Amino acid sequence: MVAEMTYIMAGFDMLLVATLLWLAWRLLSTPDIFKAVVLFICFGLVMALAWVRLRAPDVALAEAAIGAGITGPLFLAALRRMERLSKEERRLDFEEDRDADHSPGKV
Amino acid sequence: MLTTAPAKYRRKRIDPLVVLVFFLLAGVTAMLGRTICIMPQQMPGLENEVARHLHNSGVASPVTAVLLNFRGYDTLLEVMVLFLAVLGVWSLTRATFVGYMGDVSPVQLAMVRLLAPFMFLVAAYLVWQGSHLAGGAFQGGAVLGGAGVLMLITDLPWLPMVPARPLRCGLALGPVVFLSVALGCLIWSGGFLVYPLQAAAFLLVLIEAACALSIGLTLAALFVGGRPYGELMEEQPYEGGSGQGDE
Amino acid sequence: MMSTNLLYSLTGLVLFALGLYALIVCSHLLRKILASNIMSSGVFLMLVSTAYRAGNGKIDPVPHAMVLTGIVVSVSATALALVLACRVQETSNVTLVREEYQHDTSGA
Amino acid sequence: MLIFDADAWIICPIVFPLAASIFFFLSRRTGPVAAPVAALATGVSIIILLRQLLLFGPRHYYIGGWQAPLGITLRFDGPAVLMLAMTGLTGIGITLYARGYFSFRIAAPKRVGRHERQERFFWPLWMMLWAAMNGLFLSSDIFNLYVTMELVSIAAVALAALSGKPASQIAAIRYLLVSFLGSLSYLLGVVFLYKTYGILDLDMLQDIAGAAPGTRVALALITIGLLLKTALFPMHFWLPPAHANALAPVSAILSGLVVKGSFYLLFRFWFEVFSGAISIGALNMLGILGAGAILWGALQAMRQQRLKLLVAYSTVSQLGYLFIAFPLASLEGNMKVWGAVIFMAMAHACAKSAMFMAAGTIYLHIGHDRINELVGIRAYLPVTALAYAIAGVNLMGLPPSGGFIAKWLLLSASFNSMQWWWGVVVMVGSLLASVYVYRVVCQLFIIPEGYTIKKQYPRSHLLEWPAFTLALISLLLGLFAPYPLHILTIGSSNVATIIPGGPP
Repeated sequence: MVAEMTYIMAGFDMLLVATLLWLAWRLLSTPDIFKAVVLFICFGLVMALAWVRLRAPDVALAEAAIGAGITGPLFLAALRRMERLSKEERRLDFEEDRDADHSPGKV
Repeated sequence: MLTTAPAKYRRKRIDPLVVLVFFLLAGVTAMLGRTICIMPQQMPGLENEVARHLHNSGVASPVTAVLLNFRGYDTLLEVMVLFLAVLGVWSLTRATFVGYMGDVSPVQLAMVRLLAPFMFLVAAYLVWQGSHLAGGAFQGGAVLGGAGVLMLITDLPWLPMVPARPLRCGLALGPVVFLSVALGCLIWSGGFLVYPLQAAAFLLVLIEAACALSIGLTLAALFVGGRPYGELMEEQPYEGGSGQGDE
Repeated sequence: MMSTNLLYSLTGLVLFALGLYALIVCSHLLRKILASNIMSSGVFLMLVSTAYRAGNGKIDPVPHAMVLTGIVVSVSATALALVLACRVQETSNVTLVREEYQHDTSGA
Repeated sequence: MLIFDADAWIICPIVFPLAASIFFFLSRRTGPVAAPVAALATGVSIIILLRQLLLFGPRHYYIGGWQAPLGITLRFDGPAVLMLAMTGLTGIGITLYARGYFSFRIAAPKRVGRHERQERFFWPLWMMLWAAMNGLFLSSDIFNLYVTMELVSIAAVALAALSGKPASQIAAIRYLLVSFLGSLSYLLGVVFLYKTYGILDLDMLQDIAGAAPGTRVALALITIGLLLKTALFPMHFWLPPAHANALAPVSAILSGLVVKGSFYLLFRFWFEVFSGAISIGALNMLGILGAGAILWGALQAMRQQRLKLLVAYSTVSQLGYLFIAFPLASLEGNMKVWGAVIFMAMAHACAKSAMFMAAGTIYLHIGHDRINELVGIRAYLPVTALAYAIAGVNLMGLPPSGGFIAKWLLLSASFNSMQWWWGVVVMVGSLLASVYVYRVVCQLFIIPEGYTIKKQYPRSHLLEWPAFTLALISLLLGLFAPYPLHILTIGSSNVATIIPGGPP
């Protein structure tokens, strides 16, 4: 019985971890930002499951409330604002104020 | 055309630098992973310390005890971080979000009317529960913030009219109460954040309630993403968001 | 068999690395901010998995408190970054967009 | 029982600006009046701390009365108090300057609303930043340090973006992402440490940290995180645009103070906490990066066309000297190198703030900062031009400036330990510094034939004198060298411990 429980738990762990990694990979690689944000909210919820699994109910509550309730909407609102702004002008190349920065680098 | 152009663009972007970054990161990750594997697992942490002092903390939940009492200073600073985030966001821009969602169906409106009070209740329950079970100021505040976001996206007509001063006071309530209690402890029991034993439970609940309220407001304010209208009313006319600053 | 702590620690590490890779490689600002959030989730996962004890052992509450604090900090930083990103797009004619925006054309 | 413990002064440098920040947020109009008061109160509390240090030696303060493994400890010792004093001195100067700066800009008839808004948010942000810096220097808990660092960087980013210019906002978001990455790397290091030892207190870690595999990895991660925030040479790309495009008082804060915070932590981690786990190779690596920073930063500074960018690149260069100290410390004994580093940091904080303030004043008065068109500034901003020149003397490392003492200590350490090549780098760096300083000073002080002043703004004393005073302090620091060096020796060994209020 105990052994069976252990196997079930191990299987659950594997599933959870795989889901987490898959979601993270998808949300970072999908070309559509909106989809990425939605996946990010899902990621937060699965993360909350992981916190429950690791017996951290406080963190799980916070993650669920924050991930679904705050961070997700924050991203969606930002995306909406950006989309509205970028409708006017769409350029594909990244070009910035030359005299602001001479050194090469990433943003 | 629109569908193909970006894809082509993406394909072109696979350059040697990205490949280099990939392999470098993979190598470093493998090394770190190896280190984790050879490190002892389940090392004893501070759980015994916490358990030993829990009865002196004023709350029954170990996480809340750590958050508000043993490492209360961290939490004080954390509340300040949130406060700072609002400061930063407000300093950047004015609110553009409120009033832009539009198209609220009556169903949504009715649902928010039902849901928001319920969420307030849940938040209050979480704060109260924090002293002995999972929950606390932050979780309660997050639920409050969620309720705020819901109300914001349904465009309740009175929301943009929130006057500036009460809003600011609400945002600063948590930091002010926390800091005052910490300083009060300094006078009362001789040490910063040293809660007097008999009043610890009350003080912690007080701090939690104030912080939850502020955190909720803060998160909603962050969602608005700029100085709300009440703030703008107090300002000199604002000349456009764009344009070069003169320094 | 791999212990639970180890499994989740390694997952956290991989999440961190994934996020870091995306942070460096992706050019869209929102994606970068998403990536940094994934990174912090990875770190938090490692931290909480440190506190986990198999069976009915006593859970270490200190990492939990640390993670709660960390979540708040990362939400604050995210909020500021998002507003800043919108401002950047608004004020400088830089559309930091290399990926397409349309929701319906993502199949390519 | 009403006992106000004398040791409780240690929290005042944190609490005063914190309270001031909240207060300035709540009441919008009090900032310009009350900010100097808050700055002075913070300064006084730092002086009292200094006095306590001299009288009673270094102390620990257990917040909440909880002893080390459970609670958070604040610690003040020689280096920490010196850094506090550096921040305090520069901070008071910057506060006064900022007051003059904003009132000057609000008095100018255009874009009043924008300037008022900037001033309104400047005060709470700056006070919060100051509180966080003080907390950073005093804290002795690795996780608490993470939180204070985040406070510092979020406040710094908000300040950097305050000017509203597109370039400054691009720089600010880059800064935010980099410092977030740095914080996460640091936090990952903290996780490794907690996994290995199960404690967070620096002093306890110092006692037990060995060369366990987890320690090395943790130290590497923490170092990378802090290097990103300190902007050491290959990771400096975010610094010049962020510092150069901000408002002048903000540039002074960012360049003079903020980068010192993460550097201080780095030094503390390497030479106090994990001195057992570091290797010569790693030290030399940092030294090489420092040398690269000195040369690259100076070369870049030489070819800039804008004054503020030049000053920002000179920060990249000057930060390099701090890292030259790493390989020297391993052989020469820590105390001397600590002295060099602290001196360098203090002198650079004063001088660089003064330089940015002077650059800002010039910008305000003539409306640009193109170096080739700065001819004859001396004619109507004599104090500012002099301040810039004096600060330049400090960057070049001429006697009797604080920079001279620091470079002297570095040079003697490098020759004593038979690592003469670091000494050569220091000297070449100074030469290059004199080139880029001279290039500007030349312009400022030459008044060509038939030169007439085009615009005459009302002179503001608050704009000119704080910069001059700070520059003068950086110059005179060298004359009073023994005093800070003495304070520095009140080091971290044999720390007396006192528990306020006792554990409940």
